[in-house]
Amino acid sequence: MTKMKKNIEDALSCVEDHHIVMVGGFGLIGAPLTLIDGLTKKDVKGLTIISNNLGEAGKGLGILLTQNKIKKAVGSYFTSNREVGDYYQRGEIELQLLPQGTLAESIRAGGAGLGGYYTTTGVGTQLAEGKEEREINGIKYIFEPAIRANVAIIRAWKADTLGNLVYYKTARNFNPLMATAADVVIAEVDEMVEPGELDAESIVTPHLYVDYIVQAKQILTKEGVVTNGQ
Amino acid sequence: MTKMKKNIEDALSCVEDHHIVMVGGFGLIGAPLTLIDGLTKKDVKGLTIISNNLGEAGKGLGILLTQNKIKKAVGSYFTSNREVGDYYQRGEIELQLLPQGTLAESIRAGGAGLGGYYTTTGVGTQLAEGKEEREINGIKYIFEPAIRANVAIIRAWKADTLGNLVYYKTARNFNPLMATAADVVIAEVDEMVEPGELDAESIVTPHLYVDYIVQAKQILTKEGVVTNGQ
Amino acid sequence: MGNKQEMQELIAKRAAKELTGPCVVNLGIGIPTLVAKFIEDDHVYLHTENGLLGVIDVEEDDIDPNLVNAGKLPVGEAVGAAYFNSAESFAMIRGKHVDAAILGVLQVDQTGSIANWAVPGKNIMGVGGAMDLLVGAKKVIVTTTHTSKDGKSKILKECTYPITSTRSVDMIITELAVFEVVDKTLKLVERMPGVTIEEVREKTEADFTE
Amino acid sequence: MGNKQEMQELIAKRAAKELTGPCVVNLGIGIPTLVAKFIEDDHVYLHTENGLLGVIDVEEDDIDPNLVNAGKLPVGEAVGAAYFNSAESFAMIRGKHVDAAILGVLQVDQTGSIANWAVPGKNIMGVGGAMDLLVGAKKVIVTTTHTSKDGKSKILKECTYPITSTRSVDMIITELAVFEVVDKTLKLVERMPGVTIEEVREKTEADFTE
Repeated sequence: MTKMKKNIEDALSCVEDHHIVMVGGFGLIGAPLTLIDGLTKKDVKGLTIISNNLGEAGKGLGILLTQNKIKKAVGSYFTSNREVGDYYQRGEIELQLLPQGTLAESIRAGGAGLGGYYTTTGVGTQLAEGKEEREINGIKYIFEPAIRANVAIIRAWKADTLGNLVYYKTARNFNPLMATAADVVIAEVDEMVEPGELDAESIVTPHLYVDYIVQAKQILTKEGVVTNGQ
Repeated sequence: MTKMKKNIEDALSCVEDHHIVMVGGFGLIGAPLTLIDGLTKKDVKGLTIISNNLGEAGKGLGILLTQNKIKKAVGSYFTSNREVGDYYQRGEIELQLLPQGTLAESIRAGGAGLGGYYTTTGVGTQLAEGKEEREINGIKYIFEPAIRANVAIIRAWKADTLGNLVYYKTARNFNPLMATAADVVIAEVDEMVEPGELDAESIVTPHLYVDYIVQAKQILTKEGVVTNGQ
Repeated sequence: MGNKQEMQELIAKRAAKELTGPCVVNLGIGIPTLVAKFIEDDHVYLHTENGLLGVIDVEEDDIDPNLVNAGKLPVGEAVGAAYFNSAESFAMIRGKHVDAAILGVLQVDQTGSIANWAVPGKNIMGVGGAMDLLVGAKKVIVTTTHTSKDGKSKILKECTYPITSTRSVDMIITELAVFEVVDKTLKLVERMPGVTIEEVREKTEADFTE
Repeated sequence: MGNKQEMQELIAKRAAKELTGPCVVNLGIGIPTLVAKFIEDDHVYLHTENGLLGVIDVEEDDIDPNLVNAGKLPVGEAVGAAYFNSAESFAMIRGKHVDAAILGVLQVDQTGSIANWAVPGKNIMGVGGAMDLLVGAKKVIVTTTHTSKDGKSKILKECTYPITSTRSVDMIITELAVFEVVDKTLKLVERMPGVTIEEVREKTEADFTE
């Protein structure tokens, strides 16, 4: 048994119009560039994208933006793609801005079966407007609901055929969280290994979270994004 | 610089009367037996112990119980020590029972600076009595507050001198969570190594959580608890 | 029915048939633990809430005191296993990442509610992971002897002990019969070999359809 | 005051003096990032919120595109470093496990409130980890040029941009002076070499004590 899918298109067949899609990565670092590329080639519309950034101008999720496939984006730092502002000004995209820690924690809560939680982050700021405030033991918190998605596309370093994952340095970021919080989870990885080759104590994402694995073909290098042979 | 303390008594000097103390372990597995032994030798009273179990009869935290040092216990499964029931019947200990997942999650929330969270676990049961119920997206949840402690005593497998920790198999359990949720964290470990010897990708508890490290002298073996050296 | 061990193994064996991989299953203490040895599908992965996905049996010589299941019994580590902390483990459970839980009960009733953590009049001392598994496991299968030691039905019209969850279980497997819970009613779907419908009726307090 | 780089380095150098180990420090984008090269204490450990404790400088030849800081600039991995996911990283921050954060600002006011994430009239597009660091870091040090490009004071009576937190920062370091924030008031504790009190007064809109 293997969760490996040879065909990117096939792996992405679960993504439908108006779906909520989580996309791992901090900018391009740890982003599932191959799967994002697959989405740019797929006929799909009205997506809600949950991701820290919307890529960069013309790169990563930035391409999906210019293809008008994104209805709404939930993230913490859209500033990294200057085109997002233009789309927002023209009313062509809806944005939900969350503090980065709240974005991460809400995704974790979604994966952990929680309804939401109280955080100190953002209390008394513009980003707390409309949010329930509550004092617990003399400290003010705001309520943040859990976040889930229909599909999560993430990037890992190595996977075994069961679906256990480990990550590479700061390319870990949101990926292990998103792996827990979607109905279908697709991981693109640099390297496939056999079960037992990953240390049981060091596996970051146990296989029960992962539905499909694909081979990464788009790689982030010093020189930018490079596409590896088929 | 090292966080290593040679003397158990010295390391435990931060524990004061009426403190809340978190104690790692699932029964005796992964419990900081050396530090617990240190507490049995320390003149301290009125402790609130947060731990999944209160050890076993006459073992681990079970000794602290019979020394009447425990005012209250917060845990999920006191049944593993039959003496707890006797103390409870005589009104000599206060008990707070939480589902195991709620105990773990509340400790994590305490360490993560959250005020509390909404969980489905326990809704509609006796353990939900007196707890706020709230419907979020059509699902019923109850509110659970975060838990913190004055001191956490935990057990790890290896530590480097900076205080980075890794754990051993199912002795991990509550230990990494408690490492995040107390004002002072003391870890007893089987092995000390130099910084750099633990893989940066596999460190479970980064050093910023750990205040002191002591050498484990009481070891759980097939034949029971054995005291090494000294 | 033969001796206690045979009865338990009969139940465990039948429960094992429900497990077809790939799936992740959490086994409770008692009869559920016995289920492991009857699982035939290699792609059934056992989860234990104290922090391991990939539980297997262990030989006496290989016992490691720090490698145990939720019942604190020694277990082994499967190829491809992973360890995690208690919060992550229960995040898996509550977050509906565990496909099935097989649990023992004190009582189960005709709506599929179970009681398996407290007895009225006794100190309420332990709950462990029972409530988490009930709200989180996608499918819950109860394995239990049909009657208690004093011969009374454990499948009741209504639980008299404190319930573990408002969620109904999906299936009840005893040494006499298998029930499915459909829309909070019991349906008898199978009788064990040699068991008559009369015997099931006689020993079951709960209402059920056939 | 010399050129921009000298001014920034002067501020960064002074900020570095505040860091005595052992401590864990998070450095923001801009001048705060420069602080790293002036830290003399070996027991100052740098945390970056994208998932690394143990940030060090990296040589051009050793750049790894997947090893970056929160500003997405290439960094190196210290001996004894650890990686973690974004939720764990912000749990460290919000949970008050990070001893100090050094941050840039758009504005800071005489109560110690800062604004560093949004400008009125422009799209509100990015906040990143700014709000988390403000609520969580045990000590917050602001490093900023004393005035904006058009010569206006950045240390105001009251922030006119959206604030980042209701929490006051602890210290403000500019190319002219160092202020401590005590009970929501500014106290001038130091002037940079050659800076007169008159110059500080002239270029500071906020009220402060000496």
